[in-house]
Amino acid sequence: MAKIQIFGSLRDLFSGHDVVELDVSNLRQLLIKLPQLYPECAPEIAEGVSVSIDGKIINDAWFTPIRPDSEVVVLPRIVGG
Amino acid sequence: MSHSHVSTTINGQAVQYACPTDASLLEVLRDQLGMTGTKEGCGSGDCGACSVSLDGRLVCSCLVLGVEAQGRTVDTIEGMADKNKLHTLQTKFLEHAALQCGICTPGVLVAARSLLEKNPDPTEQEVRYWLAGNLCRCTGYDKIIRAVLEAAKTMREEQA
Amino acid sequence: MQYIAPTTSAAAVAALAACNGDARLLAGGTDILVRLQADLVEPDLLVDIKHIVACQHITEDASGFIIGAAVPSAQLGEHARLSQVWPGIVEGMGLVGSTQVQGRATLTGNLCNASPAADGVPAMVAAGATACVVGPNGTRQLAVEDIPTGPGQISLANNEMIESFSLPPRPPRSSDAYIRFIPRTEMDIAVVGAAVNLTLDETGTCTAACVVLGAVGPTFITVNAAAEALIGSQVDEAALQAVQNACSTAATPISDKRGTAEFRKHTAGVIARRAAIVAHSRALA
Amino acid sequence: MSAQTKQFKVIGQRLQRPDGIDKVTGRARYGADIDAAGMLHGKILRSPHAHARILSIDTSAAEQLNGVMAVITRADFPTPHKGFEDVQDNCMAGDRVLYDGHAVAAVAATSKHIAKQAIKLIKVQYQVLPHVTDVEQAIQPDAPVVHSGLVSRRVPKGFSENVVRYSSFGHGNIETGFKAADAVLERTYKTEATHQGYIEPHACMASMGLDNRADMWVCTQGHFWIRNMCAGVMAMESASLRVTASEIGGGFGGKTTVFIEPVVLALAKKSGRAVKMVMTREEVLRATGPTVSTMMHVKVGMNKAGRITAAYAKLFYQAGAYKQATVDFGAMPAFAPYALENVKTEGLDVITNRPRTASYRAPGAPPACFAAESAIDELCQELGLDPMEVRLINAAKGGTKSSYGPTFEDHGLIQCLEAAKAHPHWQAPLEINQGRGLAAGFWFNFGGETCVSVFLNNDGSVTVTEGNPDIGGSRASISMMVAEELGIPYEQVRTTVTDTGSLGPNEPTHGSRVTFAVGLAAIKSARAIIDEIRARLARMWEVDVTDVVWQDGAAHYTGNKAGTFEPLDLRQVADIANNLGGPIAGHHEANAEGAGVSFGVHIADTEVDPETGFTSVKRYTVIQDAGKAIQPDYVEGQLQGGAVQGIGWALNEEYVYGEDGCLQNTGFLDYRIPVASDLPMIDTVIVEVPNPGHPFGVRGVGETPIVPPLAAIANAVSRACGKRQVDLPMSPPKVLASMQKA
Repeated sequence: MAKIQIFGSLRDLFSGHDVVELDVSNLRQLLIKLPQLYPECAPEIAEGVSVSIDGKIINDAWFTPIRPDSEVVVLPRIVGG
Repeated sequence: MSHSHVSTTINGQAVQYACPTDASLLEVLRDQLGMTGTKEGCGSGDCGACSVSLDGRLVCSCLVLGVEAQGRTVDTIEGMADKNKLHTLQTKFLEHAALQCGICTPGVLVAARSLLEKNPDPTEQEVRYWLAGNLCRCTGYDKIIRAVLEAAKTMREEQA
Repeated sequence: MQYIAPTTSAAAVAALAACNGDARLLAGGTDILVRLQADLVEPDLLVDIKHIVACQHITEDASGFIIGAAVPSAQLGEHARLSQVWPGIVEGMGLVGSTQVQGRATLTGNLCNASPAADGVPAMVAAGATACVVGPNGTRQLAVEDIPTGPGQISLANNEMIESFSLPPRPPRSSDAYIRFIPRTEMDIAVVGAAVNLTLDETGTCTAACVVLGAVGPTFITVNAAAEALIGSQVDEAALQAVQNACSTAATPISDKRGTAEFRKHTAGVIARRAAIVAHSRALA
Repeated sequence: MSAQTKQFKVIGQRLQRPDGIDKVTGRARYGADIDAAGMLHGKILRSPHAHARILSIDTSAAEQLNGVMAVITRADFPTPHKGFEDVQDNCMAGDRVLYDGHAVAAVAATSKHIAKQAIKLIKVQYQVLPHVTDVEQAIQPDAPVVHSGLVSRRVPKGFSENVVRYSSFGHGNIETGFKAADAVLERTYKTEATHQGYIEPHACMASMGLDNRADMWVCTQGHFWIRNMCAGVMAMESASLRVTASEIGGGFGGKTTVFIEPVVLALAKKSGRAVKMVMTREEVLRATGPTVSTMMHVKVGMNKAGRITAAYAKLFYQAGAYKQATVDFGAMPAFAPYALENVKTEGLDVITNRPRTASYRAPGAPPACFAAESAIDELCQELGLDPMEVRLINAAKGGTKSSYGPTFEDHGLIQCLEAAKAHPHWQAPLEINQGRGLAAGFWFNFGGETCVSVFLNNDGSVTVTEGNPDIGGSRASISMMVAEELGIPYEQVRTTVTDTGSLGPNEPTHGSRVTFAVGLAAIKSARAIIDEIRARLARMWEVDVTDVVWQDGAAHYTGNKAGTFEPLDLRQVADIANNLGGPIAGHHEANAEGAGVSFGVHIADTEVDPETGFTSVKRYTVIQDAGKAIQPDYVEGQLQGGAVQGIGWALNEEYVYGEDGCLQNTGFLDYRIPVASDLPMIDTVIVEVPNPGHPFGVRGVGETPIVPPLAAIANAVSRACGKRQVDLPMSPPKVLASMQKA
């Protein structure tokens, strides 16, 4: 089970949890399961998020692997100038 | 809008054009003569991108009327290299990476040439103040100043 | 718009008089071209004075300097004698815009544009400069200080032009200075400007002085109290402090995007004091 | 071979850029430098009001003017594709104008002069509405509301409807942390909006056939995005639009979106002619995308040993007339340089009657970093601690859980701080009225969608085709990486930025991504060529492909028949390529993940005139981790340019709005970017801690340099004048007033 860290203001979209455990092995599975289990986060996920997996910020790559011991943090979508 | 017929010399060549009397020299160069090396950044004399020499004096071509060029000589960036040989300033700008986006570069080069014609051995402060009217947003000016000082040195050595 | 470039002042003035619409003079063009581009003015006639011989040169004789109305700032700075005798006038005009603008901008334009912040004007007023004004009825001499009447307003008629300026002869141990305050080192409009023109006697006592502020009122402000503090003094600390106080008191600035009224009032004194120090050291040199 | 130990032949050299000669001779063609036969000139009518309802627009007189070929208003635009509603509204106002300068109508005419006259003939009736432009006023419950109904659920109560988004980040318990502190500092900081200030105004030319297929020439950081946005706004298929990027005269984030481009396209469509439009400088300042203005509450606790025990920031970012997310990119980086047990940052997005903000180099980070680094500096003063040591004590490392969540991989912050400490600048004596400021800063960096093709030409020279407009020398860097990988001289490679019809999609030149992501794709394309050559030669030599290796620019056979086959270099391979099956090319299309974070440390010396509050910058040093500097000149250029933009932000640049909500400083005369005489030389130190996500270790370097300067200068000015500066820009009137306060 991967531990997904939920930050600050996103917590109330996840019933107040700061960590949720999910049986997922890549980013795509994560992005599908999160809104299924926590429907309140669906609009945020649909709007676009970045997910940090083991310190690397991933914007889109669905097949980025998530291992059981991976650090996963859901973040607002990163942009740049 | 009335037009005026103008005979002038641009980069050593006799040129004739008819321009609206309210057209700036910059507009004439760019829109009528296709000399787009001279750039427009503000249209109000605040950025120096349109710098040219008029009878040997550095001016903003956006603040000169096209009709005012009658009987005078205009020198632009297009005339800076001697056919296929770059001017020392141009060479030094490339060697010192004194340009990033390059939009200010023609104006800076024309202004720097004008400085070195008057003062072949300027101090860093003199270069900075002379070029204060040439805005550059990319470089922070550091490499531009170094390139001008280097070019001045090389040109002095070539003269000696 | 029609453009003409007459070779005499008489022809220029005649053209102004003959025009039914909006006729304007073109000297350096650094103000009017900006306004043309921004559609703030749409003149019917533009009269270029740069081909008028009387407008083109700087001359010096026993009665002082004559500066042609079309002489650009850069030419003032290149004139060694003028720079030596009237450094304040040269440096005032030398602060207008960039090197590029210096190649075009004239004292005449700076004066007649009548910006409260004109850098060329305070030192001209402090010098007691006069303008040779040509009109349909001939020529008259007008003190520079009588020309600006308000922001954008001047006392010349629409059919008159300035042909040249005269600077009076200079007693020994005289000099002037102009300093302005801007937020950068270049390329700004003055937030405060101050010109000081003074003469010392052999003992170093100030015998004549004029202190003029710019950008702190609708037009330049001549601060007589500051001049009085200098005259009779050795331009010592007490006199300088009095100049500073008098100038801060005399300034009547507004708050705008370039500075607050409080800041300008305070800085007017600081800058005037610094100008007095520079003028004094030049007069001693 | 790891990036640290690899010996490079091309990379790291100070080679000249391929576009250099064109740029020093005036030959390079920028946005405004192109014409087409029969071309018309476009011009936009803009709102003179900060907020007003448009009651009517009468274009009849303009349409009747001889030479006017098209007049358009919002009515001429289709319903946009989903997601492009705000973009369309920002390009051309609907029933309301939302800021001074908002586009209301546009014309295309046979000359610029006629276009200008036509604009004056358009009559618009406005009903002026109450407006708000200041962030502090905009959040008050009784403030005029810019848009109703945009407030997301998580926004705390007590604000006006202009506060539309809320986010927060952090970990630990800040209250516990503040209790453990020996000193706690609480301050409110403000910054004003700034503009990217690129010298080239936006310019665009478009033509469209009767089949609704169009070609555009645009100065932009990303022509693929311009295509996508224009297609979205004009409800077209992307494939029907071919966009070519001109040389670009600066962007810094401001040219990653559209302003005039869809308008020009709509004019081209209506007139049936090519239309060119070039913005004036006034339009650029009034109606493109400046930065946020901010109000920031910060609270930091520190113990006597210099440990930060807790850090908190609440950021209000005014982001213009539409919902934006910039505040998140202030809240996340604010305390990122530090390893903190207790940290919390909150961001609130505020809309006002100002132009829609656009990106500007590390968008959102510089104000937050100014606030955070100022507070830390002031605590150092209060506790009598050395600001360098305090930063070293608290510095985040590889393995540190960052203030925004992820655990950092290896990065170079500690090395930057050590280099700063060892730099002669840090120990140099100061004179009277001078102060030294130190600040660290962080930016994420970014990769993203990237396509590159590399072609082996018949003569063995190599063409690299990429889709990212080159602002700071990236064509050189990409050629260098390809030359390095192929083992050939730099001069044998030419990199070209191609149009949207010739390559798959690319994110713009933003997020410090080009050298990293395009470089990565170019290297992989080169590797694909190598693999193709190896396979073909193995077939020719009738050997196992694993025995054919590419080394020093040639294919070598390394199997047991060694000595049988002469090595073949790239030119020799090119010569027989057609015999071996045809042209050889490599390409790589990927979503480049793995960008490495970037830290920088800046040292600034300033002198403050005690009588006028005037600040001069006496000395400035930038130290930054570049991972690996491909072309050091261009890395230094980014460091220097970014620092100077930050210096401008700190000292004199600001948007000045009048009581009427209109922008008062619409030119370079009063929007005061630094000029050459304002500055000293900008010293640079490039630290190289390789990014494991790139074959050569590259980290993006473009954005981080603008993050620390606001704080570095503020800390220097505060120490020089003895009064803590909390309000940017530190214009002389403000600094003097602070000094005169008891």
